[in-house]
Amino acid sequence: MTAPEPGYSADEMMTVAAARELRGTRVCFVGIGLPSLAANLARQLHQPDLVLIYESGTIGAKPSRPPLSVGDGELAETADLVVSMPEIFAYWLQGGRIQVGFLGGAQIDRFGNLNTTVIGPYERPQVRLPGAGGAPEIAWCAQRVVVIMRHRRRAFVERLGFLTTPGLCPGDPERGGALGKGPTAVITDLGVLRPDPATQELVLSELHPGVDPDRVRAETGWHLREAADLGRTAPPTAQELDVLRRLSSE
Amino acid sequence: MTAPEPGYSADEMMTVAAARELRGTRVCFVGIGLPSLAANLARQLHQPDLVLIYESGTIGAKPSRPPLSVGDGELAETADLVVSMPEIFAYWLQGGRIQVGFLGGAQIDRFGNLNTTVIGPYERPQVRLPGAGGAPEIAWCAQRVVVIMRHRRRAFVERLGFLTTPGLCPGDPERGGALGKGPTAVITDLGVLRPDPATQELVLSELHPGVDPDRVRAETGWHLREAADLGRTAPPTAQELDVLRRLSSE
Amino acid sequence: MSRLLSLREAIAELVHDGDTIALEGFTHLIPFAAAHEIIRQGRRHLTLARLTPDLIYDQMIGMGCADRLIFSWGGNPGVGSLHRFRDAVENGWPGPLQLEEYSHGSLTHRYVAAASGLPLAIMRGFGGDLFGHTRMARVTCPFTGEELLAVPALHPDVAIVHAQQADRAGNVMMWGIVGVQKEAVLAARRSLVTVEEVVDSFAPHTGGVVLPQWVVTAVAVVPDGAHPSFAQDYSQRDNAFYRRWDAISRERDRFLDWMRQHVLETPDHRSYLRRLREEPPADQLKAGS
Amino acid sequence: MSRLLSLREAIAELVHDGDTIALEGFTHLIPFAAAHEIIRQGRRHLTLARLTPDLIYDQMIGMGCADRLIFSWGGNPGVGSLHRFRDAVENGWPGPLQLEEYSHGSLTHRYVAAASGLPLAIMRGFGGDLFGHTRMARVTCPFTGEELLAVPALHPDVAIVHAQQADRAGNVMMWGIVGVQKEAVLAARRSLVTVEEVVDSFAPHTGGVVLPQWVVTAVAVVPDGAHPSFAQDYSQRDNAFYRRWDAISRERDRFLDWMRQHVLETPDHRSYLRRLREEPPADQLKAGS
Repeated sequence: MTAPEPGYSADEMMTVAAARELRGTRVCFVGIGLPSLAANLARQLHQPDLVLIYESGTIGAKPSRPPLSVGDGELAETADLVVSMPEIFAYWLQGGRIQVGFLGGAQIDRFGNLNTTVIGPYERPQVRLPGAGGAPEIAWCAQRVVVIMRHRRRAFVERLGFLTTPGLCPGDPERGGALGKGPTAVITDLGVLRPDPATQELVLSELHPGVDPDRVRAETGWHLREAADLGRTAPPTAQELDVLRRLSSE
Repeated sequence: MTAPEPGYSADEMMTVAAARELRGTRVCFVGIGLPSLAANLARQLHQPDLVLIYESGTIGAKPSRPPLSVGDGELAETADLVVSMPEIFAYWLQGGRIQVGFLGGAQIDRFGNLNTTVIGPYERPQVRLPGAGGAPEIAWCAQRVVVIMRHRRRAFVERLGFLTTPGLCPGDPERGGALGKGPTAVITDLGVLRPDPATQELVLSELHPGVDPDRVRAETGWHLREAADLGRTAPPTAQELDVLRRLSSE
Repeated sequence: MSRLLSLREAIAELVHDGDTIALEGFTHLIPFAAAHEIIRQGRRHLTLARLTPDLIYDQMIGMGCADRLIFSWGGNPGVGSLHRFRDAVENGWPGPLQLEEYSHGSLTHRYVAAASGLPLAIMRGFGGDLFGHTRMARVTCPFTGEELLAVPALHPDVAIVHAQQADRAGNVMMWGIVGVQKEAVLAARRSLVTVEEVVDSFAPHTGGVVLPQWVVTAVAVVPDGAHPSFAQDYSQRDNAFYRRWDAISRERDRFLDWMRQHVLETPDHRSYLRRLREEPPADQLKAGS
Repeated sequence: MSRLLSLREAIAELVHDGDTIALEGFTHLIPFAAAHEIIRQGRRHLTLARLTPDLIYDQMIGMGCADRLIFSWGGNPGVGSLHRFRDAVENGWPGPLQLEEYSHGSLTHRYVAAASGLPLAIMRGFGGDLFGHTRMARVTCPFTGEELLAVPALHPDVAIVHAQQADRAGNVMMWGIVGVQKEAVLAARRSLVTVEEVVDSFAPHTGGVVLPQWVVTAVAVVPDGAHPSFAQDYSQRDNAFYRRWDAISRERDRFLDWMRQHVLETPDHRSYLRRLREEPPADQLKAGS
């Protein structure tokens, strides 16, 4: 882990930025791992009534620490209700009740499409990744998507090895029938990418403190453009770091 | 009410005959009214493990007396489980788990089709009946159907005023895609009709004690044929009557 | 975030002339108090959706609230006809009533489709002569070639249901026979839940349905708000009233008298219940025979 | 009518070489004991269906039970890769493994279709590149013209799930996160439920699932039968074991050694648990880092 500024890590900056991205969100469908940590941070920091929904069927879970898996006991025990998986996908996600779908991924392209399936040929892959999970439905049905991923050249690619989960749809205002807008932010450990309103291409919209834009471009496999109003992320506050560290200590 | 024999009524004979028809049945989807009374009689007489399912979502209800409505509290309180209506129709009925669908009706024709919708033109009916309820699905998805109806000429008709619920399908061994065989018995207060295996037409298969076949023909609006082996229903036993009367007293 | 309102405020705010409304509850938990308040507030030109019109829509139809009925079984369970429903269909009184008619399975699937964000639901089924009097279509399975029945999603403007409890955060819980109430609420643009009481926390109930506060528009506390239907663990079904209704509703004048005395001239559900209970048992007995 | 069998009898009777079997349980209530018994009994040429192969199918794949996998997410939750799954896909060890791959939503819908007696289910969704590697089709809504995704029903020969309790009549109850277990059991031709214990009657649990005895083929009592997964109110998820598995499963030899010592050389689940718990914590700590 690199420490772009004294006092916090790049991963901590990423998680704090992702938590901030959830400001104003009421209902968030949370993938496991980084999304879960950031969503729980948001709930504890500034969104006490943020409703967290996990694909295991727990609605309104209030875990004291981010779970290792989406099925950890504390999620069910602290939830407002627990429903079956058919119900979580049909009534809650497809029903259009989710404002933010919060995803990670192994590979992302300039339009926010994600690959979590394979690197290399499908039939004989170099790397077999876990697969889709609920991400295609989350990306399709949530009103918007926030992606959180570490910024590495092997992950931010010109061309995906496999199209698992849909991103933005340049040239198709209907987005092929999807319910929501697709990814509105990709939060990384270096900065934040957002779609250019005109082209739908992800552009560098914010740089985290101390990060050189050349470094971001070097870690991005496509020619990364910058937003006209490229900004700087505010560094984590003491309170943000304090809550995050309490959450992630185990 | 007529009393074809001393000691019991025609309605009692009908209900007892219907209860006997459930012998060997494990799972019965029960309509309200006469079917519910007969199914509960069967459960108390000879089928203690008969599973009664009502369209209100109660599975394995064990009411001490037949309910006035399919939603009476005792059904839910005595059931093995209570599920939503979407679930009862999708997983339990359409899922092919019901051996006998037990129905009543206002009008029936020679192929066991039922009308519970209107008498007269649909837009300006002489008599507006309640409508379909769950009968079309029950008839379509249960492995077989038993109908219980009082035998009256205005009910056993040459031509239905409205086709609400499907019966037998002469000439179509696939029954248009239905899961089950359709009505295998129509139990009345005069006798029992069953489909002729060759023509699928309902024929008089049993006469209740003391009933003249001419009377049955007179109360049937189509030319009612007789089965080659036309039989006589055994009169209700003392035990059958005793349990039935305890069930129907209120 | 659900808001706690009085029933009067909730109906005034949520239900508008011309709306499509679904008051659901299958025999159990029928939101009668809310229907009475809609009648009191004189709503007109409603489309009423409900599996079983039951006495609740018989009353609304007879009082002239409805232009249209979406339903699947219109009877007085275990008793007989709904006379006001029949009078509207057979004689156009108090006004014409358009029907859009389904089976329980197909109408249930319309709510499921809407709750699921789908434009349609598919099922095995038999259209029969209903097929021409309703919104049904056929869909062919791309895997097996089988023909299936399709029905379109039904999105009411407002869903109204009765439940046993709300908690202080505005979450709602119902148990016992829960019918299609969850689906109706999730299918609707707005929703009102009348409840028996507000509690600190919910006890566990197998088969119970929890509606989180963020899918409910308003909650109103209305004890015994389902009468003559019931709320399991709170009240019994008033079977005698269901039988009495046959006589009360058979003739237009007696029906109108009864509705005036019991609904229009009572300010709220508590007064309605008090008036009902003050009636001499003899009258009830006679009427209930 | 469900029958109470020993786990050994139940697997011997219900699971045959070449069957399509679904061992479901989403993180919670995963039927590990049943999987171990299938491995002990040396079943071959199975098609394994499950949303999340998890450690349970990693073990079965590594032990050569499976020809084919129907799944939607194959990882060690919160830890990383499933090494035996990857070795089979990437290197064909111990034999080739055919994949039929879905998303959670689409595979869930396959069970729902089967439980519902339908040949297909429809959903909103995105096929993406999966579309070519799975059984999906498109269906057009006859009401709106929208294109929707369709998946075919999945009817396993056998569904195996773990639950907290059976009662003496053979009814089964589970609660907490219940995933797609009910649908898997209702979709399957035969079913086995392993349970923590047999009780006189079930306590109420909101969101709990009851399977009546007449839809279950066999029940086997296997306390802690979900380990390293868990049964809410009976056990905790053994997160340390999930982490240890990464090291145990990374190399073929160590994996085979571990499986031989813990599964093949133990006669039953009780012995498996005893052997696991006899291991020095130091070893667990080292392996779990």
